[in-house]
Amino acid sequence: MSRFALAVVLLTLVYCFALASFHPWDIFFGAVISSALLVVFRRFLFGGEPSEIAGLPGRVLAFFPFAFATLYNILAGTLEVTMVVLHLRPLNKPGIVAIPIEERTPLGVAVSMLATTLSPGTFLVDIDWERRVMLVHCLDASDPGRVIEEHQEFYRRWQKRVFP
Amino acid sequence: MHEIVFYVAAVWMTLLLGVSAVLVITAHSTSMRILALDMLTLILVAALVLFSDAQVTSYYLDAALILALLSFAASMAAARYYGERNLF
Amino acid sequence: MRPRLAAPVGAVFAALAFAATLWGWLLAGGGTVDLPWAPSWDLRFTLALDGLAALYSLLATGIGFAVTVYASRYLPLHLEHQGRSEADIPRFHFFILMFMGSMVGLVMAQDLILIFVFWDLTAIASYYLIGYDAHERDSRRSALMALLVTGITAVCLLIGALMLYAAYGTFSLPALIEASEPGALLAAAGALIAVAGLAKSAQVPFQFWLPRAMAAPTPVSAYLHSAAMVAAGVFLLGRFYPLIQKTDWLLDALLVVGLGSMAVGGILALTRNVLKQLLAYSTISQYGYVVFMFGLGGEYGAVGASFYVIAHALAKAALFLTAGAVTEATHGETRLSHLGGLRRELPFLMVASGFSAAGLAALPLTIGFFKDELFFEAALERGGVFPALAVAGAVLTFAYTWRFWSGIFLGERRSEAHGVPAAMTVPVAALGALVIAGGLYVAPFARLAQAAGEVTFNAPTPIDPAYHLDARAENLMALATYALGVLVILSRSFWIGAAEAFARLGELAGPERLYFASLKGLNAFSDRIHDLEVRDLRTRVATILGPTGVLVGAGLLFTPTRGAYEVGAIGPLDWPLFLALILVAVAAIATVFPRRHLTLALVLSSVGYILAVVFAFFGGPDVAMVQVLVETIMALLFIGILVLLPRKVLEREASNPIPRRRKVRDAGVALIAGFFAFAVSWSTLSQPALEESVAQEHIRLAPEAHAKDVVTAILADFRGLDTLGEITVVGIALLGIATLLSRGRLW
Amino acid sequence: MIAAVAPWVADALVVLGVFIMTVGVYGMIRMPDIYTQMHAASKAVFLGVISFLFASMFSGDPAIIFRAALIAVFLILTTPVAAHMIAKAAYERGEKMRTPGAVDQSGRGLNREAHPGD
Amino acid sequence: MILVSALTIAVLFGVGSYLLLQRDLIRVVVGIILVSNAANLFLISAGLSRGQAPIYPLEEGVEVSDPLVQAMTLTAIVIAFGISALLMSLVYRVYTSHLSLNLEDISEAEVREEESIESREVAED
Amino acid sequence: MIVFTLGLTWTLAVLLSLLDGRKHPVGGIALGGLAAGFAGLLVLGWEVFTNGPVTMVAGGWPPGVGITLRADALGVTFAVLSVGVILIALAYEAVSGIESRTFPALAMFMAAGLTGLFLTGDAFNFYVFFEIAMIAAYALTGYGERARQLRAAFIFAVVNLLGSVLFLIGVGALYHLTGTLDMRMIAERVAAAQPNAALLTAVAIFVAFSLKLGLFPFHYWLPAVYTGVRPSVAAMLSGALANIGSYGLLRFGGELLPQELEMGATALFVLGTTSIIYGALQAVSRRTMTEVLAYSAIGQVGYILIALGIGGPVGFAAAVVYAIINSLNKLLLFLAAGLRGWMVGAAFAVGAFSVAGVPPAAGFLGKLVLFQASLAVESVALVALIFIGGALSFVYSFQIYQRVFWKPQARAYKISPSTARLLVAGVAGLLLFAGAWPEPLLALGQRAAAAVLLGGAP
Amino acid sequence: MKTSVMTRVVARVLLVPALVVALAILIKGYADTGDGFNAGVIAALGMLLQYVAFGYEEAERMMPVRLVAVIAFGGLLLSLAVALLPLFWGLAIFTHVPGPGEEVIHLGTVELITPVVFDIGVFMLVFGFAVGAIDLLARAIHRRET
Ligand code: NA
Ligand code: NA
Repeated sequence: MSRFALAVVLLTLVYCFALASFHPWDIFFGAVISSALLVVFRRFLFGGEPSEIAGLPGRVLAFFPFAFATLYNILAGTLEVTMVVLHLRPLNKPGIVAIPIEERTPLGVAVSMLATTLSPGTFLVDIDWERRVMLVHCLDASDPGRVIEEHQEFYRRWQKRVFP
Repeated sequence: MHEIVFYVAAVWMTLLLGVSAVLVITAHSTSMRILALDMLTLILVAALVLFSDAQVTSYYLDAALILALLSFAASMAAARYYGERNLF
Repeated sequence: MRPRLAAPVGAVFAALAFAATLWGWLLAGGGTVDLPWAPSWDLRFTLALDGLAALYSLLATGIGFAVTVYASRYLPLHLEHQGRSEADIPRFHFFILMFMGSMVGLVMAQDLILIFVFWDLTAIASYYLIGYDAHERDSRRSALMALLVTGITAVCLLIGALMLYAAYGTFSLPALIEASEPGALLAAAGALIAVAGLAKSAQVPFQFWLPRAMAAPTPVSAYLHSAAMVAAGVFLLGRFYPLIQKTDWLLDALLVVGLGSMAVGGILALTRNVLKQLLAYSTISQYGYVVFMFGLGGEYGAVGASFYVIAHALAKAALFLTAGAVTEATHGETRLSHLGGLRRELPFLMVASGFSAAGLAALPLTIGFFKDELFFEAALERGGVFPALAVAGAVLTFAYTWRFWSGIFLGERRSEAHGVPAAMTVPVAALGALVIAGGLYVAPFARLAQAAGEVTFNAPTPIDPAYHLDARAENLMALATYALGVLVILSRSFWIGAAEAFARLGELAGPERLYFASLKGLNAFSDRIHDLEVRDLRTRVATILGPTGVLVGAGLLFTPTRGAYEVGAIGPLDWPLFLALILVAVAAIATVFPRRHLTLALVLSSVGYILAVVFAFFGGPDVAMVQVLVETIMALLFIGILVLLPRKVLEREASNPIPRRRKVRDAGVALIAGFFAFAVSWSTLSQPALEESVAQEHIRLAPEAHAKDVVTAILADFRGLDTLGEITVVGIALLGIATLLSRGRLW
Repeated sequence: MIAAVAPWVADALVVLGVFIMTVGVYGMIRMPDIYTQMHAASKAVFLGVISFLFASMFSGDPAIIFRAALIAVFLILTTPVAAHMIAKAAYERGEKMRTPGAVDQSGRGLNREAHPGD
Repeated sequence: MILVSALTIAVLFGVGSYLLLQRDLIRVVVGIILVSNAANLFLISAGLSRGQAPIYPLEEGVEVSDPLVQAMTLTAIVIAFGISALLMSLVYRVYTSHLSLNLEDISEAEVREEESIESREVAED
Repeated sequence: MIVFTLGLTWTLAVLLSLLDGRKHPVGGIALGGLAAGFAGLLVLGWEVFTNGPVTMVAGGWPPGVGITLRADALGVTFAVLSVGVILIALAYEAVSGIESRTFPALAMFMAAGLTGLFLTGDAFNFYVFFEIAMIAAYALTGYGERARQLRAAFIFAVVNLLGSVLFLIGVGALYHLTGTLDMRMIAERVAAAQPNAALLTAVAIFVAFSLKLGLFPFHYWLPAVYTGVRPSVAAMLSGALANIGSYGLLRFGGELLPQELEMGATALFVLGTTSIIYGALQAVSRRTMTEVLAYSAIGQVGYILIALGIGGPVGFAAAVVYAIINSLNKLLLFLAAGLRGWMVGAAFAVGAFSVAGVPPAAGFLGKLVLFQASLAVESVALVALIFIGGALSFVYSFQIYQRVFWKPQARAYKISPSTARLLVAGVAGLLLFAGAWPEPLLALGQRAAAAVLLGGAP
Repeated sequence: MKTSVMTRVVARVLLVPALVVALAILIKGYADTGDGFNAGVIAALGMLLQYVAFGYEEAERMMPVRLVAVIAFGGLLLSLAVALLPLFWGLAIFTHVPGPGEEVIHLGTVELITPVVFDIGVFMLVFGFAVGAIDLLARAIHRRET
């Protein structure tokens, strides 16, 4: 239920943002449309997942630090990429690093990789479920061990509480 | 002053658009072309946002919105076709 | 319904029609039907039973009756010989009746277009009758020939009629006769009409179709030659004679044609071996007389021509029916050289056809005597060399008629023969009896001819053919004819070589040869130019773009261009648009180069996306958005199709090098196309924008439509019909895609 | 105060965005292989757009602000996916890394040194 | 500006025509799309005014872009879209029936078919 | 009444899209609906001919703002003609057994598109309806799914799309030159436009319609298409769809751009002449009936062009009359080409006589009006040319007629359904009737020509 | 199916937002940019995203694709009805309600006017077309593979 409610709220927000209007009627229609669509596609969207989100308030709270950490990564990455592109720093052994998935859920993998890919300097190439690793391309892979460690550190510290 | 900034930026964006279009055409590999087209759509979003800012209207943002939301479907399709010769 | 019933039905129709015509002319004094036909084009359905109409109607129905009776026995035998079913009988009688009906209509019609309609109806009927034995190649070729010669020349009649209408504003023949004045127009129209008439009456140089038409069953030939097809030709001359005679050179031309036909027909008739061929050339020659008489002009010419038609029709029909009966009696023998001595097997036929032959040869006590009398009188009236020419013609007639008749019945027997049914001889006898009756009491025929002649001459003609037992010129000419005729018959071995050489010359260089050569050449030429036809899409497209460019070029040449073109200022705020436009052009050019299809798709997408920017810069957010969306979904579709197509095939296309020469050619065509688009758009956009436009109204009225977005107001309200049509196109596209990809299943 | 500064901040953000995007496009030209280009092209340009979107936040027009926010959210979700898909395609087609000394832990030997003859 | 618009339209049209002349069916379809783009661009260029987007509230004294050409362009884009989609599936079906994407092979099939007709039906003289 | 047929066929077409057209009742619904639509058009025609043009502005807006639907003598004549042709072709297919799910729906869409196209008074709306009819035709051309049909569909689509684009450019240009899309207003205002721009616009529009007509040298697509498709589809394409070309030239050339038409008269004569001779020459030696018909079609439209070039009440009337007759000829001949039997032979003969201009088949009226029009401009050359073209049409019509219906056939044809044969005979009867009582046709031509000329008047 | 979990998660997450945005664009169409056509394509692209990310079979399972044709032609019918129904009141086609000068009921951005209904028809048709066409294509690809 809370999963559904959260979805309705977010979708209603999308609707109102798209209309750029928070008129009560618009909120109402947004909620109606969102609920209706969620009902129509419930099997596709929620099939197999519990309807309740465990520890919702805590996860919402933990989301913000996670977001800021990601933003920091993005800015730092941007700087790095800029330096490399503008010949201010040499292109030092880029390459593909295999980062173990460890205890991440599929959603966790997705979010982890989204955050990784968003920040310049790293992006997801492929996921190898047999080896249970995520292949990530790094602009600076001169020390793969350090890269892996940084990633796992980021996951444990910021992401795990929101998207395990 | 602000107009000039926006105006120069708009011209500049159009030029960037041109560069990415040239990249679509001249890139060495297909993956680069797809990447260049993806970049082109992003620059397009930027150009539309800028144009909206310059005109102080939201009208062009709708096009930018749907580009942001959905144009990656085309990139994905192209990439899938390139990578595995399949789609759907 | 039994097929054989068709003959009695046809005969009854013919008899009734004959009776009705006779009654209408003799007792009711002619009469006119005048109905509006196509008032908006001044066409009237006008029929009048005047003397000329009466003459030809009586011939068409009377001889039609005889032919139908004859065919009632002939046709079943004919079909039996060919192994065909009797189901084909009604078709024959249908077309004979149609022929008869259209002849009657033709001769009575007073409206030029109506005349043309009936004229062509006779051509259709004759086409089907000549092609009655359609399984035989000869029959098909002959039918086609007859149709082409008579049908195409018929168009001359139409043109002539329309010229007269253009000049005098009426299609009514009597009115035209009143109104028309000599001049170039009248001469041209008259000449065109005369061409139609001459072609149909098988006059030189159109004579060749008639002997070919002998491929038809005998009753058809009999009818065609005596009362219908060929007669229609001279009828037309007679009908339009009041117009034709206003032009002197036309009459002279008729003289020449008539003389030529007389000579050609007569000489060839002397050389033919096949019975019907002989008769066919005789017909050409005989109608040559008629045309000759028209050419001679004067009242004798007019009346003589009419009288000649009657006399000839009676005699010739009988002779054709004789030929058919003889062939039937001898199990299909058609050659004179294999016939002879049938006086014992077919005595009745011999006598009956003897009367007709005598009539054709213009012996006294037959109606034929008077035809030649009038003929000679007309020639004498004109004077000069013409009496001599007339005698020469008559001599030929005398000679070939004798050859025909004597060749069948006299001499020694050369083939097996048996009797023929009475239905095949009685019509011959009846016609023969009429030939003799006319010789004994000429008045009714003379009256008919005179009535017709008056119509033709467009003035009273007090002409009264009769026997005059004195040494007047006509009688002397007749005697000379008989004497010379006998001489010609006796001296056959002297001139036959020359005559046959003449015939062979005609075969080698005559109009028939020309006809076949042109038809063959036409087909060959058609085949040749068909090789020039384009069979690939590329050239098909090029042949559109090239001429379009040429037309635009011509358009530029013919209109003033000075001051019509503007470069247009680039305002300070226009630079982004300017750049974007250039980008579109660059990206568009880039679509030429990629080999791989995926690259092509990507480049195409970039063109589309940049175009969206252009639309945005033009102040059209809605358009920009649609362009973006369409481009995205098109990319999906494009790639989907690429997935569907096997990789190897795509790679083959990708690696297929384009020859340099073709590249140059394609680029040339593309340049022309670009030039077209450039010229049209530049010239249009150079026109200063109008202050007032309906778009201003749309902007003004959008609030009335409760809309803020004027474009959407236009799409959903002002011009909703366009949008409805547009989505219908999309819906049909879905239907079409379903048809192509899943046999029309939509789910 | 804020109203006076806002346009200048917006201008600055625009200039920043243009700069980042230019870097991205230039990186696309400069980088030797698809993997390294990806960092510049997809991501740098994305950040430039975000910068523009922040700039439009200062317009004060809610119609612009809300949509800009929405665009940003959607871009955050979609650009990584597009980049990843393209990289994955290149990876599956076995496109090589062209930088000397490239690291490859994928096990497919995409670095030049690993299998020179491949 | 007029000249530039005209030139761009001409390039789009010319390049589209060039592709229409190619042997590859897919290029032909691309040609059609480009030629349609030329028409769309011409339509919007043919507007009688250019300025702000024609959406109320309109700023006073500023020229408004011609909404009618925009509506026409929109309609034309959509129509071209539907037709191009149909044309693409037609390309696929032409491929499956001729096993080639090459117009040369396809016109050869046309010629072959015609020749077989010519030889079967001998003309009557 | 003006939207009855349009609305009915349109709605039905949408409903039919969801049904399986191979089922008998579906074909029946389609036929019944189209027949009702046809009847509606007849009623509308009656209204137009007794009370003058019927007009409706969509949305109740002022003319020009909303789209004007206008039924005048010209439009309603062509609408009746085209819908009638589709009706008969659909009936033909229905009695022979429809093989495609989508055939009835597509035929209905084509009818709706053509109805709208002939009854609209708006240039851009014309384009939209034009595309509806065309896209339905593209889909229909592939009907039968054989290789040559698909090939034909592709060629047809590509070439005609090019034509559509040219036309669209023309419409855009007209808007820029006049500031309106309403045909009446365009006609009033276009004289004030720069002659150069107007003429070039006219060229674009002219080429677009010439393409549709299959006029030399824009005809190269036509033989492959007409011979490739099924008889009923060929009948629809040549009997109904090609009318767009004649109508378009009359409406846009005669009414909207009369000065440009006059300027281009020489070009019209040259192209028309070449078409007549070229098409006829090609047709002469063609071996199959459909091939002959295809090339004949190219030749026949040349006459229409010449009539247009002559212009004025006489020329336009001739063009209309000729277009009507040509349309019926092609309907008859293409349908007959798919059948055998004596009745079909007779019907084909009527068609052949009509093509050759032999009365009483209505074709002679066409020749009549053309000669009349040529004489009106006192052009001996034109008269001679029409004469030669007519002579050639005699040759090819009857060569092929004899070859197919007279020559003993080596191959046995399966006997055709009697209803289909009756249908063909019915069309032949119509042609004969029209020839025997030409007044309606000739009056129609004059009224339609008057509508064209009136439209151009200020 | 070879897309990674990230792709699939994002595609799935974007489905309903795309549809919501589409409806928003449809609803505001009369007052702002966008219209039925735009909305239809957006919604369709949202669906087609799932085709690309999950493959044809999976995507078909999530929604009643059978209905696509009905949606498409139902939409066309709806638009036709809006266009033609005024005839029954003796009005010109496309006469919209409320007419010029009459009061319009606004429910937030939603306007209760018949052009919106017309646009909904357009939306349905375009949505049905885009999804239907790609679905047909996907099926054809699938058929070819098996
Ligand atoms: Na809108
Ligand atoms: Na639309």
